[in-house]
Amino acid sequence: MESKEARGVREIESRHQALGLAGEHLLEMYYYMALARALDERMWVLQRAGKVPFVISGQGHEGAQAGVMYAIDRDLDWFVPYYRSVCAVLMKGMTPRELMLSLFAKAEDPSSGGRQMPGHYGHPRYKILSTSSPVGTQYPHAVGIAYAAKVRKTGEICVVSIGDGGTSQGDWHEALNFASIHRCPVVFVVENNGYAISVPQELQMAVRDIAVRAQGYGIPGYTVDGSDVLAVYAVAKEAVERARRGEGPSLVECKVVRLTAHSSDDRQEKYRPVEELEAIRSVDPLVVFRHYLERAGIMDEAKYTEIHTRIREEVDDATTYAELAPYPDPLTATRHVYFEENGE
Amino acid sequence: MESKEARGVREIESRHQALGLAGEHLLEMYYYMALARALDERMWVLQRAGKVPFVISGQGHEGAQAGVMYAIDRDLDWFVPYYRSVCAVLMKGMTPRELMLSLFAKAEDPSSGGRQMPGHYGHPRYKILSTSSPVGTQYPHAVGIAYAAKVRKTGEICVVSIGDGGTSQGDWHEALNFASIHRCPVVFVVENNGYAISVPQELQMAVRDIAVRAQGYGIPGYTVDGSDVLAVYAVAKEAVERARRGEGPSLVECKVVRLTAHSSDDRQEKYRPVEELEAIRSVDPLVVFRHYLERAGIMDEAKYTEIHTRIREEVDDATTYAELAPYPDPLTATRHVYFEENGE
Amino acid sequence: MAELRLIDAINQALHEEMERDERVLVLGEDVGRKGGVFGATEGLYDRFGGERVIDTPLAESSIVGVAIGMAANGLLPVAEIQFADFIFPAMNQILSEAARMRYRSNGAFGCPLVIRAPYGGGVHGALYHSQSVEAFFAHIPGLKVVVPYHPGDAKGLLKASIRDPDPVLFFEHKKLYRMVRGEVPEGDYIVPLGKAAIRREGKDLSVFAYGLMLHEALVAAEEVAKEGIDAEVVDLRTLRPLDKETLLASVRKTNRALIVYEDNGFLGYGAELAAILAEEAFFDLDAPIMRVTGPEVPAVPYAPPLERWFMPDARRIAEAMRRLAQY
Amino acid sequence: MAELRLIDAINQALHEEMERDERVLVLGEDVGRKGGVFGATEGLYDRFGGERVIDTPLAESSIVGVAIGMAANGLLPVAEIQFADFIFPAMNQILSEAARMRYRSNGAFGCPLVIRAPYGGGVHGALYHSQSVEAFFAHIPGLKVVVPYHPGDAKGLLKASIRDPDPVLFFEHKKLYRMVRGEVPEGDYIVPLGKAAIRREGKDLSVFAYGLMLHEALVAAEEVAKEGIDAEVVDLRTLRPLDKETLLASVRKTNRALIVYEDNGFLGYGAELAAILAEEAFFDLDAPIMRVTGPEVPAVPYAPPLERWFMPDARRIAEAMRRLAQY
Ligand SMILES: Cc1ncc(C[n+]2csc(CCOP(=O)(O)OP(=O)(O)O)c2C)c(N)n1
Ligand SMILES: Cc1ncc(C[n+]2csc(CCOP(=O)(O)OP(=O)(O)O)c2C)c(N)n1
Ligand SMILES: [Mg+2]
Ligand SMILES: [Mg+2]
Repeated sequence: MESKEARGVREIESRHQALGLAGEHLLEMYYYMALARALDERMWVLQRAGKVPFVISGQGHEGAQAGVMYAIDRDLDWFVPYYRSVCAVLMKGMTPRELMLSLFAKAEDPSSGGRQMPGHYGHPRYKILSTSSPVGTQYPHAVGIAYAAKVRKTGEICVVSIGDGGTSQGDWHEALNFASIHRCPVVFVVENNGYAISVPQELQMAVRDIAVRAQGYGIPGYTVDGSDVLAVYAVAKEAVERARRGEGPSLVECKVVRLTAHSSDDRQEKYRPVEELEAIRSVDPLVVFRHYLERAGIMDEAKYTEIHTRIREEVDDATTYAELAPYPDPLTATRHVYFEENGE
Repeated sequence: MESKEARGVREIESRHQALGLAGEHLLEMYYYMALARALDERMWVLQRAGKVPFVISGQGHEGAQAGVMYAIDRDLDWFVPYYRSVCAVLMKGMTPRELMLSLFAKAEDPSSGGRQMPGHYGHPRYKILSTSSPVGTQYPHAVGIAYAAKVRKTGEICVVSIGDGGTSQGDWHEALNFASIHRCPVVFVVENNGYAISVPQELQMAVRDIAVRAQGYGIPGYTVDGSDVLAVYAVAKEAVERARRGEGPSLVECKVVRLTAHSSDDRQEKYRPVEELEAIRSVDPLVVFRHYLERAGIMDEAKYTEIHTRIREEVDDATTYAELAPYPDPLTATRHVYFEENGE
Repeated sequence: MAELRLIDAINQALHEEMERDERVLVLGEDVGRKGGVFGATEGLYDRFGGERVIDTPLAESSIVGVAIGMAANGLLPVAEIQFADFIFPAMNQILSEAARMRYRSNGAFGCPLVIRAPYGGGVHGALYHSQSVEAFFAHIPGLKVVVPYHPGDAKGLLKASIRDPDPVLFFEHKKLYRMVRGEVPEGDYIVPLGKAAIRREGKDLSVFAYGLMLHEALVAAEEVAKEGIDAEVVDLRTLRPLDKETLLASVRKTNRALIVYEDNGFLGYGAELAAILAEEAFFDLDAPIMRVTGPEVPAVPYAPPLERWFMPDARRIAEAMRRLAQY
Repeated sequence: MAELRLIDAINQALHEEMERDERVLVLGEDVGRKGGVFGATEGLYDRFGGERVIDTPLAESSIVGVAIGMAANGLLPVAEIQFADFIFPAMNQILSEAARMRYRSNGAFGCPLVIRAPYGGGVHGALYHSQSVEAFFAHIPGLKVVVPYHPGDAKGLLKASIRDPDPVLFFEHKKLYRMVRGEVPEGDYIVPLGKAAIRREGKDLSVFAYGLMLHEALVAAEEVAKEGIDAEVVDLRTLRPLDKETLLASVRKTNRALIVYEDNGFLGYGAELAAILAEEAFFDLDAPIMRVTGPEVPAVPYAPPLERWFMPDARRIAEAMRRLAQY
């Protein structure tokens, strides 16, 4: 008889293999998740050290983001992020240096040239739309991008992300409605971490699963455990393929955890019970996924060290690079209000 | 053996009796529906005759409105109307004269003193909130009224109406979300006539029944034939009682027909097929209900003549009264921008 | 050259631009089968089909929000807001998104988007179908704001707006749609944004106006001309960016300024004209800067006597001209 | 009398008003358990409970829209918009509904509603957490717009706003929250809306400002005083309705006007002050009306050198005073 352990490995292997994923794919996802986490943690350290005034980030959301982004064509497709999309924008092509340049608000920051707060990603080359702060506005943008893709027959689809609180905005509803009428190739992602700053889900909505709203637009809705990268990938893949086939949008709700305070301006101990803050550590997607990789024999100690050494170097490099980079010159501050004939 | 006809009558009787309604109740509902229709038709005549510049009205919606308004406590409860709520505001207490005064924009118009276009109802005494033109804004208002009723323990509930097009607005979503979280005593009515001016339902939403959206807020949703007054009443009664019991909001979608053009500025022949315009006549709620009353032996020729004679007199009286009434004095036009100490 | 009405000129510009460039697309409530509630998009649906002439859901925020996304991905959307009064649900998308897409991305993303909106009173539209809302938008860096008066301008300005790489709000006065005719060149031409036009040269005083008020100002100018007052009438055409040179040059010539707008006075568009003149042409002024504006109430009331009371008109403008000329 | 910070004065006013009148209720994002992102509603949830201190969904239009309904049915809601930058989703509810409920119903319905919103730059908030948005609202008849500077005022003005039968927008400068202390009388008192305050009497020129800029103007006034320039500094406090008497009286005394605001200049709030002065105090003016404002870009950028570049400050105000005094 097969040992219990061996059977476990087989089950696990069949899980990612059934999804058409090999070990190297999983390692790539893990790498981005761990990179995002490491960058993210460094940002908090820098903020605590007084080197930057503000940080907002995605710790706890990495699994959901990795699962979704792995399901798209990262060169062809569009992504409309939000401020927690650290892992997602890295997968879409942004580099650790680019993220750190934005944290430090340096001239070279490709998202905004140091004009926006950190977390406001954007990059035309990587097809990441520029982000603003008002929650919810990005959802209609994604629909427009998808509509244009359809009219222009580019084959692109568009993925857009938001938090649970963001679903309360009128724009959220209007976007789902518009997209479903015109079968726009868009995947609506909600990263539901149960809080909007301090406001718990029960005060944000009267339902447990946001995905039930999909029915109200005649589109598929999925609720998936955001700590389970493969489960997210499976669901996202379905949604992406549906969009690609021209059948229209889907709504993908990933249940995630917010491991940090909302931002460096927040103190979550004030409104979250200690037990909760302890409990969520156990569903940290990075821990869960690492465990999976180990059990599946994809990652061992050596591999782990190799990946994390590389990440550490990248984060160090990015930090140093960005810290030393120059601030934007005030003389440039009046630029790009309007198109400039000889701009850039 | 009982004749087919007699059996029909018994079935019919049991239908309204099962709802606790007697013949006189049905006659009251019929009266209001017919009064609304007669006033409404007169308004169009006056507009065509060049006596007033504009009319917008509710022909085809009267059954839904009568069914809903009969289910509330018309003295105690609040109503937040929209421009098709002719029958509803009459049932809530407004008089034909008051409606005609607003059509003619006369000083005595209680809704706005001639400041607003016709159809913008409002009356504090009847607990009808003042209406504006931007579609959708009234939904959150109704939630606030209901929230206040709950906090102040007044026992009131609030009914609010909108068209199918209005459900696309962000405010619609935000209102349902807020009300469901706080279990506000509000009944959300949608009078779905399949068009928003020229835009057909298929271009307004990807679902057939708007009521399916209720699930997205964890509240009951009903789709009901708005030409069937008793069916509407039954559903509305349930929703009203639920609200009264403190269990929160419901969504009631009434499928109705728009018998006229959107307004006197519109020509619906341009975008509606002739066959459709003919077909909808057969579900005219007034015709359907009259037929029911006749079969149930509640209304005969004499009763019909009596009611319609009274209505004709009321409409004539209202028309004459309003036509002769004076316009507002321009000297009053600067008043009521802000509260006036010695106002009124 | 054909004598067309404003509405025809706009319709023609839309037809020609959609024909010229397949990236141009029209969206809004009732713009398709119905051809728009004022007929501005008449014929487009039949010509270009539902994919490029979209009857949208009744939701202005998404009309603009979706258009922003379209613009980001290679289209040139022309959104219609059915009445300018209903633009406010889209305020956040216009101000926070369209107007600063370029600035916030340090020039990486643009937002080539036109928002057309019929505005203005005098059409029995009452509180919510009569508003002049240009002041809200002319304040916003990153937007351009255009208000045509002459039909020939309307066509050329709309074409310029559609080809402009930045978001343009294009306000069309409802009463002007079918009121005056003007020469509209056939075929393709552009009236550049950011340039005012002197509609009537004069030496005694300068009147600055746009939209319907420009028309009233011209009528008033002819009236006072009979009394020997020679007014210069400047059609601002583009409210943002403002053609400051023309503004200042005119006042330096006439030494008197009258500013006319239909909106309520307090912080309406003309306040900025007055502020600029009071700072930059102070020593050229021989008289107080005068304004003729709508009254300080929330909007145009419906009853005919109240609507008449609200609307600034040639009579009131002429009176102000006479007072101004007396200094 | 205690020396309090602006934020404490506001918190105190809210506590006292909720204690005084059980119709008063607070709603907004994070105003409950967290006590507001700036702490303005600290302690209210514990004292008055979740029914009167509502942590709302993240949806500004419904925050205001629901509050309007509450006001119609007997409550006195105080809504918080977390940052003034996020008020625009609620623009339609504020402008089309709250501001004209009374006018459109010919006085039958009112809308006793307060909307509090932290505004302003200089706090590393970047494009979307730094805006000055008062110009959009001060233009709207039917609204009142208040911007306190002094903590003592803040308490009295907020109380007056809560008791006012009309909708009041109450803008609080984020940088002032914890920057200056001022005497705040204990217990109940009111500072009436619609009255400016002369913070510094002077005879050479008048400076008009509010919020953080008032502070900068006072610093600048002391600086130029050393050079013999005696500036009068007027704290407008209420932007709508404007205290025109104080404005005009001050300029009639000093014959010189400097207007300061943080928002971008074009059609910012001070444009109206200039327009009024240029019309009604023209012959009292000995010099051009000057403005010191934020630059003409969409909003305050984040990087420290850019943020400093944006913000008008005492130095720039003093420079303008010197130039103005030279005429
Ligand atoms: C329109 C708007 N209102 C308020 C805010 C302030 N704000 C920023 S993030 C946030 C909470 C967002 O919660 P959620 O959508 O659940 O995302 P999460 O941060 O939990 O991932 C709030 C209230 C904002 N940025 N925009
Ligand atoms: C915010 C807003 N946008 C546009 C309009 C113009 N408008 C008035 S009624 C209407 C259609 C409404 O359709 P629906 O909600 O289905 O109601 P119905 O008239 O069919 O009863 C439109 C587009 C408006 N009044 N408000
Ligand atoms: Mg969240
Ligand atoms: Mg309809």
